[in-house]
Amino acid sequence: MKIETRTVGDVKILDCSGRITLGEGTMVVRNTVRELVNADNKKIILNLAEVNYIDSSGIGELVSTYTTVTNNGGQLKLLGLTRKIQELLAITKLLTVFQTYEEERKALESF
Amino acid sequence: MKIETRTVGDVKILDCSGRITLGEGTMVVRNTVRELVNADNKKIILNLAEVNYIDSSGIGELVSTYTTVTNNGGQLKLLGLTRKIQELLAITKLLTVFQTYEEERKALESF
Amino acid sequence: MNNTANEVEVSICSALDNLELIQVLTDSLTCFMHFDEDSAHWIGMSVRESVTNAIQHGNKLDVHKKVDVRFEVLPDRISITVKDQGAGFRVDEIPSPLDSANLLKPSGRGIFYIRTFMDEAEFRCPSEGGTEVYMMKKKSNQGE
Amino acid sequence: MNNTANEVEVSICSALDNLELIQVLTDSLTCFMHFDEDSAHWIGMSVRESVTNAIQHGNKLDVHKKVDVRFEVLPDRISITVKDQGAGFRVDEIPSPLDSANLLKPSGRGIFYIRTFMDEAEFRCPSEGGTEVYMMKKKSNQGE
Ligand SMILES: Nc1ncnc2c1ncn2[C@@H]1O[C@H](COP(=O)(O)OP(=O)(O)O)[C@@H](O)[C@H]1O
Ligand SMILES: Nc1ncnc2c1ncn2[C@@H]1O[C@H](COP(=O)(O)OP(=O)(O)O)[C@@H](O)[C@H]1O
Repeated sequence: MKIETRTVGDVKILDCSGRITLGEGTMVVRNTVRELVNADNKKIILNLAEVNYIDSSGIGELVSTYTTVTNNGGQLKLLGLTRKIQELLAITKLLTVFQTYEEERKALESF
Repeated sequence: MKIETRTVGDVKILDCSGRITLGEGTMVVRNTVRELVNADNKKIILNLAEVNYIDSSGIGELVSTYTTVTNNGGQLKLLGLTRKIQELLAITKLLTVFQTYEEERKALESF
Repeated sequence: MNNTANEVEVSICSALDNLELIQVLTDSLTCFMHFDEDSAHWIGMSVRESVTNAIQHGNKLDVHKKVDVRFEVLPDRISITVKDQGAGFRVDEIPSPLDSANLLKPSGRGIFYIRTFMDEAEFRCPSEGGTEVYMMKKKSNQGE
Repeated sequence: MNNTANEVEVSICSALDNLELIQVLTDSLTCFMHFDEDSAHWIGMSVRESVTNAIQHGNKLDVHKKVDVRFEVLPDRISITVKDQGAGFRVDEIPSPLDSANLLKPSGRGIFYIRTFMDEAEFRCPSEGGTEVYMMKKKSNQGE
């Protein structure tokens, strides 16, 4: 699991790739987001287009991330959901919780 | 396992690719060579460069092929041995039996 | 049991690293069986979820406790049984992750996913102790 | 047996198609164990040779007879046992493929290859019948 962070204006885009599964994968997401929130970033986009595997802990980690960012008065957007992540979110009624985008431009404009 | 047969002058070059293992793989070699020998071809090159897996039955099939061709008054040459095939032939003292070549040109000139 | 079935039994110690071993074995079985890519993915994930539960909740990461995974490979289906040496649990007491009170909880979705993606899923507490999860997935007829 | 070893037991019926199942399982184990590519290849081939023998010479392609393959995954080595339900044989009576009289025979090299590529190889006829082949390969220290 790897995350590269980009800055576009006052938005942080986290390009995630690999697996978000229990252990290493979920930890990388948690630590990266926590750091950004601690530095008082309010606008965060998680780009999941290159995440080829996620388990229930990974989905849980997306939820935790959402809570962390929101509790700090920020906004979290999900970008580039794969078909499988989309399905996992849909069947656990989480698509209604997250704001999701297919295009980076649209995600950026949404803040 | 796949074999494509090319003709260069009076020489038949058999470009083998895939696996030569018990069953399908060895059968393809056997049938292809038998057909050529029945049509009285005397000069045959087996190009093994793209053979990524061979088992003891595959090595045995190379020996049978050698016998079939030789008994018909023909000559069989091996081309492009992978490191693994080379090792399998070496430890069963078969490198002394076969004439082997790294370059197609040299194999062709050897007849 | 079918006389011409192939069986694979795996016994691992309860370390999360071994999830990768289970994953590669499951993937090689579904590949050998020519499951379509989606089904293979969901089977792999369901097995991973149940083995994760067995290691974490069942055996509580005690490396001296074993998780036993048994795959039965049949022409038209795969069935998988995951057993641990934990205290067992009652699946009907597990809260639904779809309840609005649970929607934003960071955990509690594994069993729900298993039930969604497998054709059959049963959670048993055998008399000898531990938890036994049984899962089954049929091959679809597409492209067969 | 080591208490923290991982074990994989596979039981297949005696059809040559199942060689692919054994091959993918072996490959996924050696990959999980991070064997170097050459060692992984030779382990896979040795297992394939012994399972081929078990199916062909042992069980004589009778699909109702089983071949049992047991992998023991240890931190520094893998050991594999292959059992069939055949008549057994005496390995010391098997002719050497290196004898000049046998050099051009189309078969008879499998056991020789197994012995060459594995660190240990034993061929036993247990009292309950059949043949049991035990093989072991250590991980080299390179790149560890
Ligand atoms: N093998 C098991 N042994 C004991 N308890 C289990 C086992 N599997 C699941 N559970 C219980 O069921 C709950 C729900 O499991 P699950 O849906 O997989 O979500 P999560 O693992 O994220 O909590 C667990 O929190 C645990 O209390
Ligand atoms: N599992 C087995 N059961 C009975 N006989 C066996 C078994 N394995 C090997 N053999 C005997 O040993 C001989 C040599 O085996 P091997 O070296 O693998 O070469 P091949 O299989 O090509 O004959 C076989 O031909 C067979 O007679």
